[in-house]
Amino acid sequence: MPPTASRLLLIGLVVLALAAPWLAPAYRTQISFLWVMIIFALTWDILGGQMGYNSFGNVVFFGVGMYGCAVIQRDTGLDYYPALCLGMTAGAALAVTLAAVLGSGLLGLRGHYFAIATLGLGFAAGEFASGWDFIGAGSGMVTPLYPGEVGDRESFFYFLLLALTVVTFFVLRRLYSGRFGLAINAIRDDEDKAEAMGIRTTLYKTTAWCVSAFFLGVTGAAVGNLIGFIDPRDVAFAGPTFGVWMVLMAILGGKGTLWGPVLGATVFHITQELFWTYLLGWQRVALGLVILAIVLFFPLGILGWARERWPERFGHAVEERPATGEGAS
Amino acid sequence: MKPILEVERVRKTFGGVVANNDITLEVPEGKIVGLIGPNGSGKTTLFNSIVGYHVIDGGSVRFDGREISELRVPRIARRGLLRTFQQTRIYGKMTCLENMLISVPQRDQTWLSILRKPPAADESKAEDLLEFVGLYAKRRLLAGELSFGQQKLLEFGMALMNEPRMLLLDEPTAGINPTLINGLMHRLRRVNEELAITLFVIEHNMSVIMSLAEYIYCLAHGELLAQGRPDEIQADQRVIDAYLGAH
Amino acid sequence: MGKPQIRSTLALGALAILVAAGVPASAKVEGDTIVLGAAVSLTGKYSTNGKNTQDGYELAVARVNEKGGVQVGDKTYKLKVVYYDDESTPARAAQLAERLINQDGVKFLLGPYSSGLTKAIAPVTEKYKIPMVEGNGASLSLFKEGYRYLFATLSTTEFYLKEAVNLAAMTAQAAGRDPAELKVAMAFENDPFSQDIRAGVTEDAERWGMKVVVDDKLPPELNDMAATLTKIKAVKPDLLLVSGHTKGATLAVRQTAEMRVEVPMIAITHCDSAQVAETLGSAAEYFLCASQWDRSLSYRDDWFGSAEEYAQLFEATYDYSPPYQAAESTAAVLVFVDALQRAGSFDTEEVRDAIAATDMQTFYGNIKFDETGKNIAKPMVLYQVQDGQYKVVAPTDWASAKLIHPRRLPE
Amino acid sequence: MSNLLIGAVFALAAYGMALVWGVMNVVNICQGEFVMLGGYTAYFLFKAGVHPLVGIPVAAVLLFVFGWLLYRAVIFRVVDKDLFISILATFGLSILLQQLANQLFGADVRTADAGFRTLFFFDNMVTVSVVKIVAFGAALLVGAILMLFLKKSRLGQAIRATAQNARAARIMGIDTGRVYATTYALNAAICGAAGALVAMTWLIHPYLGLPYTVRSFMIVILAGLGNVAAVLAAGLGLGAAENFAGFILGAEYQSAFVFALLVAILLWRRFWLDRTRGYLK
Repeated sequence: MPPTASRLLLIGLVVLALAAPWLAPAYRTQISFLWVMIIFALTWDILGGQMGYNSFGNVVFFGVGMYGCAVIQRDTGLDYYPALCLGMTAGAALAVTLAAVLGSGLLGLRGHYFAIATLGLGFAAGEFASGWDFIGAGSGMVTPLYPGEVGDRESFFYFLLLALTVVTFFVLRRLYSGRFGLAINAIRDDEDKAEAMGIRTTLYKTTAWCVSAFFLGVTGAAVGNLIGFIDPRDVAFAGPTFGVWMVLMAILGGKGTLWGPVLGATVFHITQELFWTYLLGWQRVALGLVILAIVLFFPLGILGWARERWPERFGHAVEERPATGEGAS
Repeated sequence: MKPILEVERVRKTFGGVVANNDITLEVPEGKIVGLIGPNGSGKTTLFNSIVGYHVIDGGSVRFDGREISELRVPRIARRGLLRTFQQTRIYGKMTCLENMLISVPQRDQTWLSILRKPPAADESKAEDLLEFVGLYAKRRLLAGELSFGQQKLLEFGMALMNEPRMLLLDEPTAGINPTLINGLMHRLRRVNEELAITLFVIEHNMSVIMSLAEYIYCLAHGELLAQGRPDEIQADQRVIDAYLGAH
Repeated sequence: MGKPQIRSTLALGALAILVAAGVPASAKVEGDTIVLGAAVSLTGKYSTNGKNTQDGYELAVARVNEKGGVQVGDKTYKLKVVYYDDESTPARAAQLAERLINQDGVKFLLGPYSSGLTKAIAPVTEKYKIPMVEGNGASLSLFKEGYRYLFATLSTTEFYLKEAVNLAAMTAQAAGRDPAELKVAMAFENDPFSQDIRAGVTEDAERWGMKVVVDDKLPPELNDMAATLTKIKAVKPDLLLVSGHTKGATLAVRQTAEMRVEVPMIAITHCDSAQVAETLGSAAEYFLCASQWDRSLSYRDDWFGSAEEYAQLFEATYDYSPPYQAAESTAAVLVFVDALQRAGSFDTEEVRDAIAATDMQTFYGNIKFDETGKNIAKPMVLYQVQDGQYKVVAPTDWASAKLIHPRRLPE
Repeated sequence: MSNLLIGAVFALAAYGMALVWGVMNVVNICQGEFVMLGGYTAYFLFKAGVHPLVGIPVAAVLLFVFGWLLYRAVIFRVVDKDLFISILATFGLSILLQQLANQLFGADVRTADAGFRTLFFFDNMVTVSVVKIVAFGAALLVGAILMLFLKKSRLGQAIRATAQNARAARIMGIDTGRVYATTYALNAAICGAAGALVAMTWLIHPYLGLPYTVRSFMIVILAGLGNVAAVLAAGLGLGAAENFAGFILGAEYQSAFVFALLVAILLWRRFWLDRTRGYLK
């Protein structure tokens, strides 16, 4: 496929996303959450898909960003926008710092130990937050009301989250196309080999987690304000929901690809919203069945499945150099 | 000729089993040195001890005059001491070209440079080296789809991409189609001469190692059994006994 | 990038738009039906009480429709409620409130179950200036945010166990002791509702000069209160207060009996919806229980008749005795009915003002809102479990039995 | 006493998890849901007038059948796959079972009060409820029966052989499919028995599973696969540590402490291995 076509498609999608608030104004918040889901899946895939470190604890950065922002908004006494701006910055900074500190320790764990440690981390964060009075403990925190007119709030957060999604996507695309992407892929395929080749694996791994934490932190700050009420276990550190959905969405779309998480998040979110509307009370049962179906029948995800069916379309072809190539066994 | 690698009285045990006992050897810069010995004689363990895969129980390992026995694998690799694996290890889900591109020297990589795109020079170098090992045509295939022999060649190419000063090769000809062994030996010599990379080679194929190496060490039961030029080793009765299993 | 992924992306994008545009937004009034909206917890940790809430709403709707409906202006309308399942999580509840308002075009909201979820929804209704009458968000903190469109039919959290503290103090005085000598132990679940109760009783205890000797926050995941109870046993308090929805109630009753925690007075919340007297038998004897309402109270209205008649109708319909969570939900619907009739219009501002001016009698008690939106016309009652029955013991005006003090341990 | 019992129940669930993990290389996330189902079995029997102690074997048998069916329907598909796939698949099962229980049994908190008395010592300062002693004994008994089964019975030996080397076992003529199904069913049965104990000592509701799953995980990691004594010790230790933390730090930090402990243990092992140039894999 020529590069112009893919560029056209991207532009088309962005235009569609920009126009959506006017096409379906009633669905702004729902689509805003689609952007959040896409960010979830994309940022999880940095470690889970591209680097082979399955994290169940990424939701920690989301929660930390959310609380960080809410505390700034509560305690600085600034106006709404400056406080939100500062809060988002602080939330992201906090999340990145945490990722750097935790990463240097936890990322030394391999395989399932990492997955389990991050699982523990996610739960521990939620439990600590619900015991800490400074951030409202179990009572949670209420973020300030948006100052604008009815409906402005939805548009504001819609575009904020859309912008975040687009930035996340392009930053990741850029990173994946460079040395960073190659290095974390190498770590995924064979970390011992990567070390034997002198790659600074800890540096790459921690950087990867920090990138993930940055976007999750900013998103958390925004989502805290979008939802308006921060509950430690069910909103901020919602491991059994958000934390697991991240993983599912990335796997559903095809982990280790750029478009896979986007695709997976879209399918998952739409399916979920439909279940919610039409299967009152039974939606979680349906969700459980969907998860089972995904992992049993599409363990490689939608893109992985496509890749397996049409490998030649993904550029895995034998090519001769114009000059003579030496054959090998 | 100053030695680039000095191994002195290195000892390594696993549980109660002594894998390396008091091994002392040195590899002069710019040479090709062989390491032979029957199965289970501790060759691969010695390689692992040198490049930092495990803690050694005693002795010292110096590379380029500096002690490296306390360092971990990646730092030793960044100093220019690299090894390949007996069971080849490549990045299976990446293309051959990507395998090469990520194998560039990591010495000068900083936090900022890891976020950049690989320069075009890397790519042309990678393609040249792929051509050198004979995999240019397969450069867009996933490395995991190559045959064992091809993977071995790819791993060799990746090691060269890393511009090491010294390369530890663990059985480079094992699993390679016999008709291609001569080509490989030719390449190894070229690497040694043209790129000035010191080679330290574990090899089972006697004819290969005898014609390739300038000096050979032989291990048996975790101890250094004999050393000398190929003709000396070939004539050494202890080496012959060890290989025939006569004790 | 390959073609298939792009094609499927496109297809999905198109699907998203179709889904978005395909569901028609219903109006607040469909023909002769007024549509109310509610997010309730049908699944998740609050689903028992969520069901009580929904049953309470449904019973009110059925009754009102059966009796001819709501007269607004010169036309009568039927009632209908659109429900969504919030899965007992605030994140979901906030989204659903928005969906009810934006997509379903609902102009009048009924509350969810629990203070936490109400906290998540209130900012949304406030933003859209949509009146919400709720019967299950008791946290006092809800009414300190200055919300204009939030109204609660129930007594707020500070009243739940206030009566128990007062009762302990007065019993002490009657026995010739100074209430300031009393030691209080508290164990409250770490959620907005219970923590607000805690804030209330802490104030009450301070006013009497009582000493708080244990003050534990119970995690919602709690399956065992042994650690807290061991502490309580060691310090021998005169009053033990526990709140943690139905799970907290069941655990407190079961484990105090098992560990033989000898406290003269124990007061808890949610013991009627947890059915402690029915399932735990003698272990529940002499526990004090905070309740918003009881079927034995002498309230009545035109829709349901007396409280007892309401309870009988409820039992006949749903096969279980109505806990107060259902009654206060029913009352929330009645507030809307009353306000709509008085306003004579569907304009949200006029209806909001009509709700604010509510001053009515229902089977559930009198309802009159203060400027913050909470009901100030109805007291809480305190039950005591006596011979397996819930008997109102306080306030004395409503009492149907005398308080038994100190609590005797079950054999 | 309370600590010991909860520890023993954790140990049972953990032992089942270790069995499945070791033999089938499947991490069973719906462990806690088996406990929950076992609890409901005992509860409904109790409602029908059956003593909860009788409920233990009945729950075990019913859950055995359920585990077998589940293996034949779902789990066999994930046995040879990546461990992560099994984590996700059983996570899906766990949501499914939770929600089905919620829909079928309601979210009410239930308890099957066995009617045992409480023993009192030292002027009531030390209380030991008989039900907990009985339950603790039952937990040990279940563990002992299981160990005997694995050691002595032919099927138990087949299970152990498969755990050692599935391929070799297959060559030796062991029907590994059947072994896997039995293992998985056994695990479900153990959890079912544990659930019956939970129902008679504490309380049950559809969402009680997660703590058991998470703690089983922790214990298995601490104790390793296939070491019964270590599993028991880790289970009891965890139960005690948790209660102690609740006592010292206040109940609000009880769970936080447990999870922080998990992370701390892993980090400690990681840095300890780091000194030997090793990795925790």
